[in-house]
Amino acid sequence: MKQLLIVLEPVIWFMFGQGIMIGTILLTGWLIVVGVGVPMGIFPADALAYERMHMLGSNVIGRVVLLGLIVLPLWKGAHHLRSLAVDFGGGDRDAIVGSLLYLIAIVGSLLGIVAVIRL
Amino acid sequence: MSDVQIKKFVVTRFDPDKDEVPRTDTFEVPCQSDWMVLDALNFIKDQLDGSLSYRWSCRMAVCGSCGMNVDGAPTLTCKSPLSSYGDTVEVTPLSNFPVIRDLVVELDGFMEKLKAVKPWIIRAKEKAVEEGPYRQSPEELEDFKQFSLCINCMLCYAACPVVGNEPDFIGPAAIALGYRYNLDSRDEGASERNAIFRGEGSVYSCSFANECSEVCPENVDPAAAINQAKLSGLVDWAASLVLPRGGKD
Amino acid sequence: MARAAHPQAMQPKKPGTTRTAPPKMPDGFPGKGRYRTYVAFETTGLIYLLMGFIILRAIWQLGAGEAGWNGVMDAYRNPIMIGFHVLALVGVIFVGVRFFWLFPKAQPPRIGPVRPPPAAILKGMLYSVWIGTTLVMTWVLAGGAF
Amino acid sequence: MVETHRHDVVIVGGGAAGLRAAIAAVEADPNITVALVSKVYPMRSHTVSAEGGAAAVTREDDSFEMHGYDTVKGSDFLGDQDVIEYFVEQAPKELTLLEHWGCPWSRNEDGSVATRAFGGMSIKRTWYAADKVGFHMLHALFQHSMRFDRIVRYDEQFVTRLLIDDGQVRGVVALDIRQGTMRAFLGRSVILCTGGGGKIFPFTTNGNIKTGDGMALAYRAGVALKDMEFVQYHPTGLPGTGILITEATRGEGAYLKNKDGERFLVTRDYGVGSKAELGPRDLISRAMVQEFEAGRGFSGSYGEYLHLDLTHLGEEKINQRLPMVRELAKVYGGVDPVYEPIPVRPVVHYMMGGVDTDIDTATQLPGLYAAGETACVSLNGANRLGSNSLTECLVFGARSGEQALQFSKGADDGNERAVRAQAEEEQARIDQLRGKVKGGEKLARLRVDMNKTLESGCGVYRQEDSMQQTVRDIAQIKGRFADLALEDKSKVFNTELVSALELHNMLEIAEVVANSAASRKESRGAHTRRDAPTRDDQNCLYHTLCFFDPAGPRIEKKDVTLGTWVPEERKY
Ligand SMILES: Cc1cc2nc3c(=O)[nH]c(=O)nc-3n(C[C@H](O)[C@H](O)[C@H](O)COP(=O)(O)OP(=O)(O)OC[C@H]3O[C@@H](n4cnc5c(N)ncnc54)[C@H](O)[C@@H]3O)c2cc1C
Ligand code: SF4
Ligand code: F3S
Ligand code: FES
Repeated sequence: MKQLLIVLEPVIWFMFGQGIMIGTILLTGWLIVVGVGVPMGIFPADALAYERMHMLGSNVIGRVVLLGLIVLPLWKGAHHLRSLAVDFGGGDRDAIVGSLLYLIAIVGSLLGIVAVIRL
Repeated sequence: MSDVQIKKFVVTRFDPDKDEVPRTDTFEVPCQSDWMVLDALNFIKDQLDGSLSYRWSCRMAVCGSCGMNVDGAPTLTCKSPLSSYGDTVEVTPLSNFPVIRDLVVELDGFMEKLKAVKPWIIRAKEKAVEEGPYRQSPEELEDFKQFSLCINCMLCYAACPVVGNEPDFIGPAAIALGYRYNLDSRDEGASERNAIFRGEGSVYSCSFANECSEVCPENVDPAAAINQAKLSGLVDWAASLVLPRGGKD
Repeated sequence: MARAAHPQAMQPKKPGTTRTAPPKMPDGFPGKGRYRTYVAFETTGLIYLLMGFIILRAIWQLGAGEAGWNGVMDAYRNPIMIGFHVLALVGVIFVGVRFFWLFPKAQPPRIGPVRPPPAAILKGMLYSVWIGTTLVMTWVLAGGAF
Repeated sequence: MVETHRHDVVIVGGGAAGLRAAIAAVEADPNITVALVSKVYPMRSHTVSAEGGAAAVTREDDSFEMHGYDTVKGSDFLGDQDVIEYFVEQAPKELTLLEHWGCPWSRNEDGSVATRAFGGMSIKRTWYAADKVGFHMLHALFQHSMRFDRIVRYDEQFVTRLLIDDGQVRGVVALDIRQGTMRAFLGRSVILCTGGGGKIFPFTTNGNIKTGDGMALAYRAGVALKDMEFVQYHPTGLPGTGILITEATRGEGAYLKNKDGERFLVTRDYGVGSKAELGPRDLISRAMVQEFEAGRGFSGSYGEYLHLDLTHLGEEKINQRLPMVRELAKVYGGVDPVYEPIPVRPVVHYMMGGVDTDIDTATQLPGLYAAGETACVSLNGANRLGSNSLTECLVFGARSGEQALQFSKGADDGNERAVRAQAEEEQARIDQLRGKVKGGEKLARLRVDMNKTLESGCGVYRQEDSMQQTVRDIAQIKGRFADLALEDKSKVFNTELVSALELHNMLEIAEVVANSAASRKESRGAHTRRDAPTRDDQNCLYHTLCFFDPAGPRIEKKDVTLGTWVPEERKY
């Protein structure tokens, strides 16, 4: 397990890096509108009406953006939580904690792929 | 002479033959206004308690031996003016290191880590002396110069949270020094070292806390080196998947 | 008092010949000074992980049909959910600011023959992309186009 | 029980000389191992503090003949000319090797190694890596040495005695500072690379570890110390700390000025001629003292000083070529040299003398070699030229490694039982000294007294009565050493014990310095007597040898090797 993690480390770090960079860039707009703006009534609710969202999301660009919005934060999250666990004395449990967190990210990413394909 | 001010020094003491755990001693020191923290320790050793143990030599911030925690922060004591501290100064051994005695910490762990990154020029074929020096442009020198300025003072190790929790972590200074050779135009060992950097406890263990660079007295910026090495490690790894490994052995 | 570090931290492979006092974590870790910022930075990992799943659920429901999506929208109007999203927004901006501050120095002086632009320009580019993308996304999502 | 370690060659000291010797030995024979025994981790060695540069003939318009002549003249004709010829020929090769090993030498635009001007050198031939030359050289050497598993490092081991049996050196015994016990390092040859001993003086550029240990070790073992009266004062140290402001500042064009803002080296005749600030160190230091005496110095809380003015060099050049000087001046001198002149005064810097060796670095004791500042191979004579000594560490460090290895191949292991017994004896001696409460003398007190008397007797200017006074003082302080009281009884990392052993060594060489100085009845190089102001080639063209004798130091003379260059008046 530990060995596998070590071998995959560069890829994991790459995903993490993209999560922190592209993930952050994408999340900001999403949160402003979908997370805060529309629910609080700052933007009109029909902007996010089903028809319109489906139209926006189901083209190629839309699918890619949405996939990024799902997958990238997962990796940034999983990796940072792993670091956090190490920083709080989890150096010895790192292989298990890390594997679990990445497993979560992998499952989430696979589901994310299915989700955007289903659109 | 310059003005004298009495300051209180609370110093960690530990003698493995006598003490179960570290304790503290307090000394009152008449400090001159232009003194560094190290001068006060030397005063204690010469005048108040000859049994206080710590390392020092050059007193000009270049030998790297006098690192300690002063008021909790990793500090080069010969370069830190007392005027920037209050009336009570707390001196403890560097964090993240086992303590041998008083303010003296274990360095052999670092020496092993340093050796592990192969901090020397690696070449397929060494150049003969008769052929004279390599050519290296000032720009090529600039590429790695900063990372070669490390005095091995260990402040970065004392500041990094990962060092304290992951014993295998090679750590800031050693990685910066290994990476310095990767950037050196005379070196051909980058892929060999990158393989080490991708290994256990290496660059990807760093979580970019950046504390190493914050405390570094020589502005080496080891955090930069480590995080650059992550990217080159990745590029190198990807390349090795595409192209079969050649030229290394 | 500083907390204990891993007992093997900075210990050589073969332990030294005399008994040592165990290593301690850096003073002020995790709650003080710059460490607090750093720990907060890592803790945003939780926000990101949750956001990943929250958005996954939303898109899943979007694919499930109108009822599903409207359910999502209703849930988002819950004050707890709004609170979390506000927190997430703050967290995301914090991550961006800290990371873009650190990003330039993580670029090797050269990648092959290519040299990345100087730190200031790089930073400018990052912020432009960030702000630009956010504006475009906001505009598109909030109904500005199509 | 004393732990023993056996290797082919034992090297004491991990500075430039020791590391170079170790690398030379293991490169010469793939089957041998070397013990590198040092009282500090090698990268802490004081080589690390050297700022200015290392000399070697590099440019088209330079020649071995010119470098040789500069060195001979700088030495006030006391350097051995065969040694000097060998040195200048080897120098370029050694610096090139270091370049191949990764030393980040500063460069010209075309990618070749850059050179700068230095005091007493007639042409730009000093290689540099900004103004952290010693630091970069030491770390390059140290890191390069790590690739050889056969260089076995023993860090923080304080060598206290040479092990000698049957007229031959058999190894050394050292205090393991961490454990507080003794270890014997046995080898068929031993190289001393322990650096200088500037700490015998109060005001010095030298670090805390420069206590002349190797000189004392050899001296007590019956090997002569040579030319110990020649102690170099560097013109530009920061008042108070003694931290060095490198001569490279003047190499880059800085001026020395007195209180009246006058470049006295130009306006007055101090024998440096058109070289002005780039004259040799002995002449400039004396000129500065004369300025003080004429009342043209500034006075400050640490005594008199003069100004080293870099302001006309401009910020860019200072940042690029002299970044460390700027940092040192700011942190330790409280001035930013870009805008203000740096206060400086002459400061004890380097010991020309040392363990007497021949051109092969061999001492009189079979199997014992010495190199670096601790040795006196007679390259530097009565005055060392700046930037020759780092190169010396490489050239003669390498030579000592090869020679010691040769010797070791032809020698036998000797009687291990006998040397073990000596090591046990040494253990008993150290155990007695540790935490010794009898007596009332304080370590720091003795050190201060020693420092004071040396400065008054063996400073820039000397004369008979004060030198004799110093000789008597040192003898008396040596007596008081027996009454030393120590507080620290612990075994583990007892730095007080180490300091006591260092003081013991310093007193030994201080006595040699004072006695050697008193015995030379002329002025030459760094040895300047008010009561004998001229050089006397008729009677005094000799090396001073000082031998250990229970009755007190014994002085003998040794011929200087002359050659191409005939002694002439030293005028610039
Ligand atoms: C501030 C300064 C600036 C200088 N600048 C220049 C310059 O620009 N150019 C130039 O050419 N020269 C310069 N010099 C001189 C030059 O740096 C030294 O002469 C040279 O570095 C000496 O090297 P070394 O290897 O002989 O000794 P060091 O580097 O002093 O090393 C001595 C070694 O011996 C070990 N040791 C000592 N005693 C013991 C013991 N009892 N047991 C075990 N180990 C022991 C120490 O641990 C250390 O490793 C400068 C010197 C100083 C002080
Ligand atoms: S990187 Fe900086 S802090 Fe770390 S050991 Fe080197 S000089 Fe010290
Ligand atoms: S503090 Fe530690 S986590 Fe990385 S950036 Fe520096 S090594
Ligand atoms: S004493 Fe050398 S770095 Fe402080």
